[in-house]
Amino acid sequence: MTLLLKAESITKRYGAVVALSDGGLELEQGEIHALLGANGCGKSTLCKIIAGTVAKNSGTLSILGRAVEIGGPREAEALGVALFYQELSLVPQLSVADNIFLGREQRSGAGFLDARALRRDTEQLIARFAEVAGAGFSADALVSDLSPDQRQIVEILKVLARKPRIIIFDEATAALDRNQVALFFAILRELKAEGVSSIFITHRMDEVFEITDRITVMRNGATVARFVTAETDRQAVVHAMVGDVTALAERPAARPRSDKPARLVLESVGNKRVQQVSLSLRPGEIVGLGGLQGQGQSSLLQGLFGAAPFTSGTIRLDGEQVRISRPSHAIGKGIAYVSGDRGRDAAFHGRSIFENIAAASFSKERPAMVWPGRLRERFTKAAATLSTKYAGLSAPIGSLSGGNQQKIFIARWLATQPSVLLLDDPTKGIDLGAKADFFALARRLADEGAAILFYSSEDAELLSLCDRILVFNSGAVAGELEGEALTAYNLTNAAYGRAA
Amino acid sequence: MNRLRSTLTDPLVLATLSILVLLAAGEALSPGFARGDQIVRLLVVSAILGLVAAGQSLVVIGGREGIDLSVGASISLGAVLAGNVMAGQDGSIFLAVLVAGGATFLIGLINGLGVTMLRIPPLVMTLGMTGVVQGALIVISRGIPSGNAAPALMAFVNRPLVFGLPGILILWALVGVLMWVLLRRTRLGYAIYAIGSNERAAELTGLPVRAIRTLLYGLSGLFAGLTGVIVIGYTGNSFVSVGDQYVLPSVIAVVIGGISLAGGQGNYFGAMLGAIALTLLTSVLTTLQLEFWGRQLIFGAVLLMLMLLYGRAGRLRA
Amino acid sequence: QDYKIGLSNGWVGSEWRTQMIEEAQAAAAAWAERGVNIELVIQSSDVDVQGQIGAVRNMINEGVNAIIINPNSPTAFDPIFAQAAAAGILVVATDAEVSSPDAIYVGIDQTDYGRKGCAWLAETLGGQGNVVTINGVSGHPANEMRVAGCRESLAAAPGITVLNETNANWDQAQGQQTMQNLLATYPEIDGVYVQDGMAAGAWRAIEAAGKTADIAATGEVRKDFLDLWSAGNYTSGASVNPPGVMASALNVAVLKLQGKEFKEGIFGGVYGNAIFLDIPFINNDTLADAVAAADGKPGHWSVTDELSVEDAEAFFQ
Amino acid sequence: MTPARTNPAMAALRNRVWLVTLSALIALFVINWILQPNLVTPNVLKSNLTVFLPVVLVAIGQSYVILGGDIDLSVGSIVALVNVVTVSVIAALGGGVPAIFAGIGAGILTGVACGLVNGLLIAGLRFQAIVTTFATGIIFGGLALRILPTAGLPVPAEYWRTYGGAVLGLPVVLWVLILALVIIAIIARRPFIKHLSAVGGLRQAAFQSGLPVARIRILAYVLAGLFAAFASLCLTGETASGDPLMGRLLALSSISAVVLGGAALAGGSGSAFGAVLGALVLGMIGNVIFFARFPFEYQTLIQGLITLLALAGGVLVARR
Ligand SMILES: Nc1ncnc2c1ncn2[C@@H]1O[C@H](COP(=O)(O)OP(=O)(O)OP(=O)(O)O)[C@@H](O)[C@H]1O
Ligand SMILES: Nc1ncnc2c1ncn2[C@@H]1O[C@H](COP(=O)(O)OP(=O)(O)OP(=O)(O)O)[C@@H](O)[C@H]1O
Ligand SMILES: O[C@@H]1[C@@H](O)[C@H](O)OC[C@H]1O
Ligand SMILES: [Mg+2]
Ligand SMILES: [Mg+2]
Repeated sequence: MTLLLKAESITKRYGAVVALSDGGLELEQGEIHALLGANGCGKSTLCKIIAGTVAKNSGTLSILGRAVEIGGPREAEALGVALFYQELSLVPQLSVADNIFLGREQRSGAGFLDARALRRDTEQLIARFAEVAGAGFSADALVSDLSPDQRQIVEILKVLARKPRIIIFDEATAALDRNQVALFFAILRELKAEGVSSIFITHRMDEVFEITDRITVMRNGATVARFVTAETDRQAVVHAMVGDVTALAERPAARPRSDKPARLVLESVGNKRVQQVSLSLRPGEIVGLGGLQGQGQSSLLQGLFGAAPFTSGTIRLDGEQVRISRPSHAIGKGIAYVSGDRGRDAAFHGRSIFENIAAASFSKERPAMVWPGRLRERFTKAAATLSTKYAGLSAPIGSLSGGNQQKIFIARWLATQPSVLLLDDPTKGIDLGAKADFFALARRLADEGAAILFYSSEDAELLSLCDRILVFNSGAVAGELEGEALTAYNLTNAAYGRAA
Repeated sequence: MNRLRSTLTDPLVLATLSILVLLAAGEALSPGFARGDQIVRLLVVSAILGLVAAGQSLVVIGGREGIDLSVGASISLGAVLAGNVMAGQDGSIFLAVLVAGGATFLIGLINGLGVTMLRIPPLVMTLGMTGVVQGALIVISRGIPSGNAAPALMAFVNRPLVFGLPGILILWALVGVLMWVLLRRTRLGYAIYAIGSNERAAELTGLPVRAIRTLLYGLSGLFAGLTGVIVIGYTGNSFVSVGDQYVLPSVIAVVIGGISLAGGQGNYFGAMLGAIALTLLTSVLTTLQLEFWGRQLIFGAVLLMLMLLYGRAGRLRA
Repeated sequence: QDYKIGLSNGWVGSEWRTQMIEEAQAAAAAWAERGVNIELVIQSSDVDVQGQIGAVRNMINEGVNAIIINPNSPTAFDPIFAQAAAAGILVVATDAEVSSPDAIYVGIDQTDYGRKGCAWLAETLGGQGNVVTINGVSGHPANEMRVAGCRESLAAAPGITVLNETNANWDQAQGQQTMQNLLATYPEIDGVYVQDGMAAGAWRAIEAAGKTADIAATGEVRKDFLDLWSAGNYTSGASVNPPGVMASALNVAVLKLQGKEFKEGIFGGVYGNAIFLDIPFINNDTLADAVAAADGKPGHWSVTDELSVEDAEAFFQ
Repeated sequence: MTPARTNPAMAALRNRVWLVTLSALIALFVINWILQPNLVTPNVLKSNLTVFLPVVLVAIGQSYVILGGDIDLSVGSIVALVNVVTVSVIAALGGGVPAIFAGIGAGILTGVACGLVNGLLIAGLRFQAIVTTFATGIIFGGLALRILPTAGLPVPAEYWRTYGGAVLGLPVVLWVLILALVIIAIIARRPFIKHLSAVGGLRQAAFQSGLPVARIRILAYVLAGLFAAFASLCLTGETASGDPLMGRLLALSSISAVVLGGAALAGGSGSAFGAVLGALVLGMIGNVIFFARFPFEYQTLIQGLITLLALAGGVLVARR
């Protein structure tokens, strides 16, 4: 095997924050290499340094044994490096085709844009994803009109279109569903066969063992372990990542169905994307929303929260019919909503962690005046529940890694002590340790009487946390699993059951 | 070292430093420039700019490219209305404030509705509103006397009230405190930063984003109208374009005070210092014996230098 | 004979301009008594030079008999006035002279306006002392002419030192701020030349500094200021640029349209196409009359003066 | 299957907001025609085009800057500076035909240089665009006053006669418009326009995609300077003289024109062609007000109202 890329002793500081203290990575020709580690350990930073978008402070990079200085994304591209950005690098106002070929447009002889070639090449590229990409995915569609998974697909295609020899996929599967992931893996294998090397970052351990050849693990800004995938196991890898094992809680013993009166009852609610959904949720219950991605699960949660209000049906809370046409109504009634799309739905960029936590509590409690000193302790506690890694409440939210930010946004809602918790794929980008904490916390909240609706794009999460699961298809409930029936097999079956 | 660097690049510190440098320059160029009574007079002029900048700050912090270019027209409207209502009578000052503030608050609300409900970009909405208000002013000021400031109002602006300071300075300090309380000690203040920083996230935490933003434009109009009342107290009478000269300076004061035009950042103290720095600069330039074009060149260059110090966007390559 | 006359005003920033148009409208209406019906086509809005050229073009396309214009530039209208003249349209500029040989100017001599103000100042100071000036918009022709006239008068008094020349853009508040800064910088100011409405601002600053008794400064002629002037016992003097200049220009234009010929040798000015109107001057001696004349008028009303039809006839053969 | 996300007709419209501007323009034209029956005669049309052309040209340049997510408040001062440079160079070289060409060349270089200064400050030194171009506008205006303290310096008759005349049977002003349209058509078909949209749409993404972000933004400012220079040369042809205070309203009217033409002020969407239509709409509004013979004291108000309504209407359609 040839050593294609080598990163050694890479360091990177952001002011006082040390993002990387000793980043290292060795990538062989034609392999798929997993880069793993807890939130904030420096994976994205290392990748961006390799792709030229972040400047390192020290350390060396070499390609095929020759030391290289990568001064920007263009230089990286010239060296054959392409990065799938965790936060994506797409321009919302441009079409799918324009985005895929941005900066490397096909030109006619006179240097004009060759629109026909652009369309042809794009259609060739997107054809592979036609089956799994869902409605509205075409060469001319504007990226701003696409769903998160479709955007990830565009980012994948954009990377592929650059025909690189080194591709870094930074959480490329985070928003993809099973089918989409399968197709993506097929492509990874083809690339491998062509001799292209891939670095693959994910927080899903199954994916690591399914597709990668070798594994590099980082912890606290340093590379701490390397494995050959076939010669190791989950336990060992997780151990390297977190120091001591805090594995995902195993599926708990089925709990007796609570006989308390329902906290939340939906009767045939619907809007543009949800049809006639009815369900009932008791205090202490965690109900999962399953099925393929984009079947209306998020829309149901957003409808219930008043962000995309229902246009039909009724909502009852503790027996009383309520009207929820905007989030403030929901918050006032003790409902909380945690979104997985933190950059868009949650982060107050540039503001302090304090303010980021405070927002929901203020809406709930409606104080006229604010005395930050008196709230500090309470918010510190809220942030601590998920062992968030942060410098202090007055540090800006942007100084945290993606995963740690997400913990803050969960803390934001915990601070309101909600009685109904709506979780919309809340663990996106959260590391294993935090995920375990989070699940334990969700359980505890349920045990204390909260009612929880939980949507996750990962079946394993649903299976390990939920008392029962409603399986969605095309905006409607296609089935319900409970008790003994809660198995991965049944869940997959139900999801595909009535799908076209 | 890092702390030192971040202190030195703090907009508030920079604005304060620029003020000291300008004062020193003024004193060096013409001894007596930095005399107490002269500083008080400069502060009076700064206060007028500072009051408009209060509204401008709110609108800019509130985000979504927030900017209010109609403040000039609203100042003129406030001045003309106040002048007409007061007609030189002390007894009518309160009513004048009410009428001027009420009318401009309404205009601001209309701006806000255009920005929030019709989603017109603020720059365009408030620019368009400027034309409408100016037009309306020409219509209403015709035939009606432009009116005079009441003597008590003029004394409030121009004459010492307490500790040798004119009432307007006390008022300005009060506005500074109120703005701080609003932004840092009320839920509304936190909400303003939140909507300025991420509107969708603000909605999802239950904030009435449109109502708040509309209110911000209303407040900007209100501040402009009140500034109009002060302006007529400063100049004695008013004319239809009296507010024009404050429009871009109010934006600049806000920017050199460290309030990012991207929204969700900064505070009113910065804008106050910005207003003082800008007024000082203008006045230092007046005392230079230079041709007009020379003053313009220096003015532009100093603005650019202030931008160089800290009004810069971050590097794309971190 | 009936006429269609275009009035173009390219700046609406002050009541002076409103009064200018209202007086022109009144003058046009008054012609009805003489059996002449005048239809006015008025453009009055904030425009830049090409915007005002656009208005003139529209007037030409509309087929007016004459165009009376308060121009935004002295030179920029040369080509368009040539086209108007070619179409048989009479063009009369007012308030600011124009270089076009195809137009005439009826208004005051802005150079003389400045000359008179500064001559008064020099004389009042007894030819001795320190002077500062506060001028209007730099680069604006009327301003440049006034500045030139003022400099001429001051140069004639060798005992006078000009400490600083500044601009406050014909804006009263800026005039006040500028005066403040000047007072702070130069404790030894004896006299101030300040144009137009800015004078009210400057005087306010002088008053705030408690120097009304020590400083002589030019003034302005709106009623508001006349009242202050007499109440405060200022030492002041003001050249008057009457808003009636456009009405005067209109009267001249109608007579010309009626086929009368101008007398020989009445044209002067920078471009040799100007008929100058008298510049009334108000000083402490004549102030009482001016205050009386302004009695009952609104505060923004400016002392005015306009050429009657009879006076205008004096320019014709 | 699930329904398509947006109605295709509306989606098409969203990408061609200028269609709406065009409809508004046609409507205004018809109203103007009713009020002014001789509108559709060659002379009157040419006369109107002559008036609108400077705003059209400045708006084209402004549209590139805005597409890139920036703004240029200095274009009016650039117009003034180019004008005084052009007339001064012509006068200094004696006013012959070679002097005229030298003057035009100097003017264009001046415009480009001003654009370059803006671009270097804003994209190179990463200054805030609004305040920076406000400051450079003051500087350019100051320089114009330095070069020509007050209006004057007539240009030779060859210059303005040619500008006001015809070539190959068509008015020169029409040729200028055609040339401008050809230039924007060429630019619209270059990769540059996509890159500029990306830079204006999401700067970080454009950078991560390997685009030379600073160079692209600088080029947009240079284009703005260049088109401001073209506008200034036209104005010089129209006014036949120098005026250091020329163009003071052009910055704001060009921005209005760009927005009327369907561009997002935040950047990333819009077109130069839309800006052309937007500028024509602004001009036609002025005409309609003139010919509708409103009382003079209402003219500013009505102009303000119609402009605001047009801006609001354009934005509304663009957003749906
Ligand atoms: N622009 C920045 N400014 C300041 N600190 C930063 C910045 N970007 C990253 N960091 C810090 O650098 C560290 C590494 O972040 P990075 O994004 O590389 O983590 P990661 O391993 O990709 O985490 P995740 O799994 O959550 O995506 C974190 O502590 C983060 O807070
Ligand atoms: N704006 C829209 N208008 C109409 N239909 C839509 C729209 N957005 C999505 N859909 C379709 O409605 C169905 C429900 O999708 P929806 O987005 O509500 O699911 P979701 O769980 O929220 O998925 P996501 O993960 O994309 O947020 C999908 O088939 C989707 O293609
Ligand atoms: O006298 C001034 C006049 O010349 C100008 O044109 O308009 C405003 C007046 O103050
Ligand atoms: Mg990451
Ligand atoms: Mg979803």
